[in-house]
Amino acid sequence: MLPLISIVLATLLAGTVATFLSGTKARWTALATSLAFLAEVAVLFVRYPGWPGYTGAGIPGFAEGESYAWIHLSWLQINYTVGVDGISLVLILLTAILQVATVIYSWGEERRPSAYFGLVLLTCLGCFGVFVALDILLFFLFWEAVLVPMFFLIGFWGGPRRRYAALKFFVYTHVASIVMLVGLLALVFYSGATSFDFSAVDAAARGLTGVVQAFLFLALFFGFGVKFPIVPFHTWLPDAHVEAPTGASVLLAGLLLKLGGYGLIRWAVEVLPSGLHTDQPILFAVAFLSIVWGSVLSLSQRDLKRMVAYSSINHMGIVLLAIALGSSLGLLAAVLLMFAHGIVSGLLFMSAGSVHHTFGTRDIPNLGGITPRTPALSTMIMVGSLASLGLPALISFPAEFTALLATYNGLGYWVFVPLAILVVTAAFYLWMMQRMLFGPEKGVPSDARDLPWYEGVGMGILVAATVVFGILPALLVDVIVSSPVKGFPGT
Amino acid sequence: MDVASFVLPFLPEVVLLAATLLIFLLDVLHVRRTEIVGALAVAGAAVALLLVVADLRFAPLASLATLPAGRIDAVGSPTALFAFTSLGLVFQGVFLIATLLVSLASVSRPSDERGAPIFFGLLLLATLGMLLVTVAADLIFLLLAVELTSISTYLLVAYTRRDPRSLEAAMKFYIIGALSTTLSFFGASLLYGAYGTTNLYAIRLAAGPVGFPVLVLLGYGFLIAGLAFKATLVPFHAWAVDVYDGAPTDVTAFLAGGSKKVGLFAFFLVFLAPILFVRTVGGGSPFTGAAVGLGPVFQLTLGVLAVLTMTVGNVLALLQKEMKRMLAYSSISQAGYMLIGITVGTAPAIAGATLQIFAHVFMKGAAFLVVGGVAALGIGPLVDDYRGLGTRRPLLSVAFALMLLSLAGVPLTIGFVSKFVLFSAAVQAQGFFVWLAVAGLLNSALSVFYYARVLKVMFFDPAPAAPADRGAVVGASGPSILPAGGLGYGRAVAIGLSAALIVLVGLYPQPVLGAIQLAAQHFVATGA
Amino acid sequence: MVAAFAIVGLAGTRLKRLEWGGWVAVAFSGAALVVGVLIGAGEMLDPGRYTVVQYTWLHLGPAPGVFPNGVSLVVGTLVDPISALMLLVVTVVGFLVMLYSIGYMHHDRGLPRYYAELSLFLAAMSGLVLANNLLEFFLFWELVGVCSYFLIGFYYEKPSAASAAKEAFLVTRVGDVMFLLGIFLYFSRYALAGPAGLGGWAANGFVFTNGNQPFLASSMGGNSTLLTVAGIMILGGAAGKSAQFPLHVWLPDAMEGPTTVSALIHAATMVAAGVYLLAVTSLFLGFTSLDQLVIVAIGGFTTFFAATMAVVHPDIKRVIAYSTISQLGYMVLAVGAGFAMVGLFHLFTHAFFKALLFLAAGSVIHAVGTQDLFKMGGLRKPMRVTAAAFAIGGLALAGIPPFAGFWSKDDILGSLYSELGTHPAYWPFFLLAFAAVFLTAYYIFRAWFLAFSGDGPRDPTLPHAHEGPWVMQVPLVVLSALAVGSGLLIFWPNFDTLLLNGAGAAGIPPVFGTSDLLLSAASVILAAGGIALAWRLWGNGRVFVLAPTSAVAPVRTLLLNRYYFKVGYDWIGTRAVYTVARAADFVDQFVIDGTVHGFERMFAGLSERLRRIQSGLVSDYAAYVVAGLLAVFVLLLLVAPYLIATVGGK
Amino acid sequence: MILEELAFLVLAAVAVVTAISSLLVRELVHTILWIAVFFVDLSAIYFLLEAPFLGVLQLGVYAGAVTVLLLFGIMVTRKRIFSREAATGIGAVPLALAVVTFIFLVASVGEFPQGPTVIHAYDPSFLSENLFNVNGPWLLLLGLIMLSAVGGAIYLVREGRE
Amino acid sequence: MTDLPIVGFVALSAALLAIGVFGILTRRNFILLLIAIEISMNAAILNFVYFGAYLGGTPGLTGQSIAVVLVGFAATEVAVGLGIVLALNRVKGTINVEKATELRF
Repeated sequence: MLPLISIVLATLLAGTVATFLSGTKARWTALATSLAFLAEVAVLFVRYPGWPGYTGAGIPGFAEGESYAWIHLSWLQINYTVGVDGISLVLILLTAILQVATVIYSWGEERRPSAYFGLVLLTCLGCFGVFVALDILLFFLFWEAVLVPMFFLIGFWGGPRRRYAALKFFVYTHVASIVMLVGLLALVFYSGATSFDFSAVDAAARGLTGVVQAFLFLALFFGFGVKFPIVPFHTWLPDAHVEAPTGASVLLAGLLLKLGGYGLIRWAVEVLPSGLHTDQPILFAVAFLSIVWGSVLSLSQRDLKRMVAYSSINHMGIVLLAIALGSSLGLLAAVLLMFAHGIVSGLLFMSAGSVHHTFGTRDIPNLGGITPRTPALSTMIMVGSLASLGLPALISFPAEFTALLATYNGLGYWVFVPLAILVVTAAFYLWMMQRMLFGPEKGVPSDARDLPWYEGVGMGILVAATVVFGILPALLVDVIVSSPVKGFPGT
Repeated sequence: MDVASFVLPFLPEVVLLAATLLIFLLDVLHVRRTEIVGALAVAGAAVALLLVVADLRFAPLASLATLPAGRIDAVGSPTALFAFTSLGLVFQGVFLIATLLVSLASVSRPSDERGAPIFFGLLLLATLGMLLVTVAADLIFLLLAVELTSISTYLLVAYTRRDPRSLEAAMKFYIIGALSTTLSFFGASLLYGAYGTTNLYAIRLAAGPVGFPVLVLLGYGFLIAGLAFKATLVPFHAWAVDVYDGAPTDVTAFLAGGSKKVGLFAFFLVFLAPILFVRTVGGGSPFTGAAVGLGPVFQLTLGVLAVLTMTVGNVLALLQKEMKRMLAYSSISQAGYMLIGITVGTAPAIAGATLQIFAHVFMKGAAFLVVGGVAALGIGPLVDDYRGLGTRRPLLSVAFALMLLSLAGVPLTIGFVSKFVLFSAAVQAQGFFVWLAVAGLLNSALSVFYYARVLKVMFFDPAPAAPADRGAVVGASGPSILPAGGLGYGRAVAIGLSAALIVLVGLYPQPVLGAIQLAAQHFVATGA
Repeated sequence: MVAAFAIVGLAGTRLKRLEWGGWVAVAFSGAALVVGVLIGAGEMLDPGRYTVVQYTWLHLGPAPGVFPNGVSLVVGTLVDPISALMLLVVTVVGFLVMLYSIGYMHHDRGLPRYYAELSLFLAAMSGLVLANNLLEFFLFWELVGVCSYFLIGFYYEKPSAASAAKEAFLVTRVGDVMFLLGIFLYFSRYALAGPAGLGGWAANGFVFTNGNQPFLASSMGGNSTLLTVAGIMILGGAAGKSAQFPLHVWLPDAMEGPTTVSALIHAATMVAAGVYLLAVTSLFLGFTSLDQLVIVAIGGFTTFFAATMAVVHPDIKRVIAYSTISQLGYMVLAVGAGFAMVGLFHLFTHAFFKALLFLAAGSVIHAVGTQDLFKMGGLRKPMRVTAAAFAIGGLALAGIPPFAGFWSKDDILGSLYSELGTHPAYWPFFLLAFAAVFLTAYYIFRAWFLAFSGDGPRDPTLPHAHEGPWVMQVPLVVLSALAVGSGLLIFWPNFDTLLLNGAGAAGIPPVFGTSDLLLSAASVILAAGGIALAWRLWGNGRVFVLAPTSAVAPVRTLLLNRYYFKVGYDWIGTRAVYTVARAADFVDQFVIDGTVHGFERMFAGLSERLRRIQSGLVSDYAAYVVAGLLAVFVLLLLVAPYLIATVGGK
Repeated sequence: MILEELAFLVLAAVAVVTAISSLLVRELVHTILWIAVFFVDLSAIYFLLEAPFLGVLQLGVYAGAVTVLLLFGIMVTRKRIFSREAATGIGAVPLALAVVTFIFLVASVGEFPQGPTVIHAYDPSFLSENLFNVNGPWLLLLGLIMLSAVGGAIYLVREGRE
Repeated sequence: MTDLPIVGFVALSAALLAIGVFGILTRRNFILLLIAIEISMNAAILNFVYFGAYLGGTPGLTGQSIAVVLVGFAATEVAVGLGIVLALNRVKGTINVEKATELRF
């Protein structure tokens, strides 16, 4: 059998190295790599045999499984084990789309393009790895591998407070990773799993008592949660976003936050269902807090990027809520939401970046009526905002609808909290559009030009994805539901 | 006694001794050029290393369980002064690698330095002491071997004899070292009084209630203090920072990469038996009246020391402005991690600690070599002096960054693997030890602060206006041989080799880890 | 069918870059008109046909809990009497407005955007009408909302327009949220009650059945808390869209958009969607009696409440806007009382005469360039067609027979009256609605007299008025005809059957054209009285000035300030919410981040203090060693044995 | 035997007093005198413990070589031999640390037989067999240490010409 | 054959160690520090000697052997210390450890 995932990893690795080495031609190398990656992901999709209800041979429940011995000690059985299921496949698609869009969007990067594009590719490589890894160490390795390039991207190409932001980002997520690692290790050793493989851990974890599961789940939840980010461990996010270069912001919001969600699903929810059940109240509380907090804080932001960043907290709060429900409907919603948020927030961050270098500021009250001068940019902002506030026919709608439906299914009238927050979400996007896009022209430099072609194309890709998957969400949903999550009643 | 059968097992040691004597002979003959003497030292260390590796290689590790007679894993005897363990062999390898790297880098020292033979001779003698520690089965033999290392390193620190900083460092090193030696021997004397022997194996055999619980505990307490000096555990660490700072940087590399590990291995040897063969202190402690096992008492005490060490080391490193002192504090905190291995006392933990020690040679030892090289480029000792190094010296900076990332435990580096194995072993042991792992992990998170700061300074901050590159080599007049961008080839090779190993072992640790694991298993199974 | 139409509409949006783009849009809307008329006529000629086409959009799998049978979301179309009726309204008014726009908008910038958005709106509105399930309904519902948002903000350079657009979106959003919750509630009830034998959701999805009885109301025994809440939630959605009290504030402000948009979206179609939603819900799902009372209350109150505000307003468009709210109140009232088809009939007629009024007003605005009634005057002579059209529209609105409004409004009042016996609680709202008849007649003719009667404009700076081009006049004429004739359709048996079929068997059979004669007479007299009062006060160019000391002056101020609702909402929307947001921001920056930085400082301080122990004096170091030694002794001899003895083992 | 016990007590007292005096006197040369007495006193204790070989060694190495070495050190580092050391306080903390150390150590006395016990004398030939054969490696190590010390110390002390 | 109470020796060696430790902590002259170290070293040697004397047999012999080795070691250590003292004196002109605090913090 063709080791497709390894081939993809190799492609990305080779592409990354080549990009680092190719100097000023780096953008071409990066683009070629990204397109190859996209094509390979397409092949992954085509070959994915589980439409729906996949139960494959090899690694149960996963397609394209590969497993080679890596570190075999008497008490540690660590393998290079990879594979995909519906959940990871959708997020891999997100990775590929965002990578292509980011590379194209950043076409005009002049400062050390080889390093910049190399780091971008490295980030995506790490994310891809996280999504395919089915071994705890491998997973953790990729998980951490994402941090380093992102640290450099923020710290070198970022805004004025980039050093502070980079450090904050690194330290926050690193601490979380550590707690997560302890949780994962404890998971292996307390369950007595025979190896670090997902399937082994999953099987062994069934034997854990409820209390142990609950504690392990909490540790894992904290570890993954900071990446989400959950309130009150979220303050790294706005700073990181505001200071990060646009490309990094896109990857940060689009992919890095999803790592938290994916990790929580794969390594906590699936493995420790009764832990989830016990800790559900905590998760709900945190989720509601994040939803309300992120949204209310978005209202008070003047900086466009900061506003979008806080709205990410809000959206990821809904993801957490959906995951916490512990139903397969909720998980479907969570994955769908992550995909949607990845695309849409990418679009919004790109818009914010373009606003910044077109007008020299992202301060919303200092801008006004930019539409006549920069119609394309304004359109992108509008599409992004509308998608973000859940307009039907755009990708967020089916996702949010499913999430709310799942919330209602699990929590009944509590669904009114996220529902009501939808109004607040609408409020800040509308306020932003009113101030920035409409009204009399203000703060527009005389030499302001509309989007350069590459930024337009980069955003265009995301707009296309927003619309296509918004109208045909079944493309994603059918894949996701093909991976029934073990451990839930009724599935 | 059959001379051959006595000497053959000590072939690496003999080779080192021969090289040392040859170097001193050359000194007497006024052949003192650094490259000649250095090459000799490198050759000696390399041959010894090859012999050790060959020993490891040819003794089929997989079949170690069957206890082959000969060099490896002879069960200790109540009378023998030394016993060869495969873990000791692994440590010999580690020590020789450290020596090899340092001597390789030191070949790039000024070629007409008068003391070159002394430098390399002392280096090899110190190494010899370290090698002998690994085979010790007797407390006095062990302590004397440690002293051989200590005395040699006191003098190595004072090696730049015109430098007041160097001498001040040597003075402090000496006084604290001598005090610790006294404490160690005093502890040994108490144990001798309690057990009637100083043989570690014999002490282990004296399982069961002991007649002198307080004496035993006091004896071990003195030993903890004495050995903790060598291993730089808090609060016995204070000398280390000043000494690492004041010593010639290459010597610092040796101290951090090599000689402090002696203390840790001594901990392994001395404390494994009491920890593993949990012994009831007869009649109970006179202070509490409760009969308790010796093992848990030691584990708790060492655990506290481990946590204290890593925390204090890291906290103090946070605000440190000088590169060497920062690395010194970091080195102290790393000792805390390593101590977890013996505290937990299981084979996985010992293996993890051993790997951590192995890794530390490449991370910290090589990092000091980089600092030495950077100083030779005329760049100042402060962290802030490294501004813009990333653009001016990309390769060197990347290598340094790799070492720092590895120290921070970032994945894909050897430092990650070692911490991973170590902490997973602690988690595996469950109970109290999980908290050790948590403390260790939180500490490594804390450590990220200052490592990241260096990275930030190197890569993000702009270079100072007038780059002082290719400045005069500090503290020496002559040109260095084989300049590799001002570093010297020897140093460049040592740094490059370390960086490469950091990544390679980080990616695929199985060969190294497999060997260490078997050795650790065996070590734990057969005891000291 | 609707899919094809939507695609055509969307494709149209991309073609509008050229000068003749408007005509392309007209052509497409013409095509839509043909389709709409065909469907409508087909339904009328053969009343009672139900055509369902549906596809599964999303299969979400089963969810233990509320949805054990699985969740399957479908898209599809349902052509039945009411959707046919509604589609007819949408396409007819849509086409006419599109045509009118050619003239009305020709001097505006950004026309491609205008036509694109308008086309998109038409497509979405048709989709909404034809949707065969609540989810799809909601999908298009949101889409029309967005189109409305963009069209209100068409003159986005004007801050007031941008603000109005935002306000409209936000207020309807509040309704949407309730609507969504209502959907969930119905979904869950359906899913639980849905007989597994029918395949439940997995097989059918949640669709409007074509059966003759509201499924839920019957299966739930017509009453349950959940159903009540669901009904209220649906009402909330409808109130948002149809600008019912208390979510009415956005509609008058929405007049910032072009008048054509006001005519199409904010009079004839989109705002009526709320009523349509209520009707559909009452027909297919059913309301509980408590729901009905609430709906009646909201509708009845809004009817009167909005009319009072229309009485004093100087802006011609806003007067009509308040009138729209008021008329929508009638429809809600009817639907709430159980006469869904009566409400829809009023919707049908209202769409035409209200569009007519708006287009006529637009014609006036186009001619004089202002919306202030007190600046106009004497426009009767230069603008005969417009004046006549406005008058016809006004008469229809006032409910003077035989104009369309009479028949439908009379039906509403009559039906409600017939219910009073069984539901005495409806009395106050009936009276309010009845009183509103008088107000309606008064304010619309006040507007007419102010604009058209007299000798000339009160503001001499106004440009010389003239009729618009033919493209503007044709729609006026056509709509005038419809304003007269659409009410008379009630006497066509087929149409009557269509309405009856739409109502199904569950509701009380509506009493089309058979209301109490006495009641009809009373309402006509009331309306006539209103007109008379208007003539008395404003006729022939008179201007009635209310003395500031008059007892009703405060009332007038209250009305002009729209009962201070807007002020209050603005306060909540900006002051209160933003204060909370700022406070939260403060907490975020200084409490949460402050804690983090506090830790940082703590470690830094610790580091700084601990650093001091590294004194450089070797004796101190020796002291540390000895102290450490003693500490080890303490640990070994005292602490560890104690701990191990008490805590036990590890 | 009461005489030996008395002798021990006297010798022990002398040891303690000389040790303290050697550290506390301010005249460095007097320190050397006191420490010499201390070494001789310890040698006497070794004789009392019937370890004459050690006693002689103590006399030779400590009372002889080490004392001379220390005196040499003082002479080289002092311009005038009879210079006085600046007064240094006793210090509460060091005193406390020392006393606590003492207390901890004395705490173990309860584990020993309280009365007089037999003292074993050893034949020096057995001692040499034990020292040079069985435990020969110790001496080997000592030799290596001396090699290192000599090589390094000479390098340090030698006037450098660099 | 003589009999002596062992506790006296225990106390003596403890006292000597304490005195040595006290000296190390309080003295500032390097040579005095060396002396203090030697005093405590002698305490350790004394331990080996009297434990050996009480143990008897081969174990006892071992103790005395250790004492012999330690005496030699202590002398070597003093030599090394003196080497450092002299070098320090040459460079700094003082052997007061209080004057050698350049490396700190």
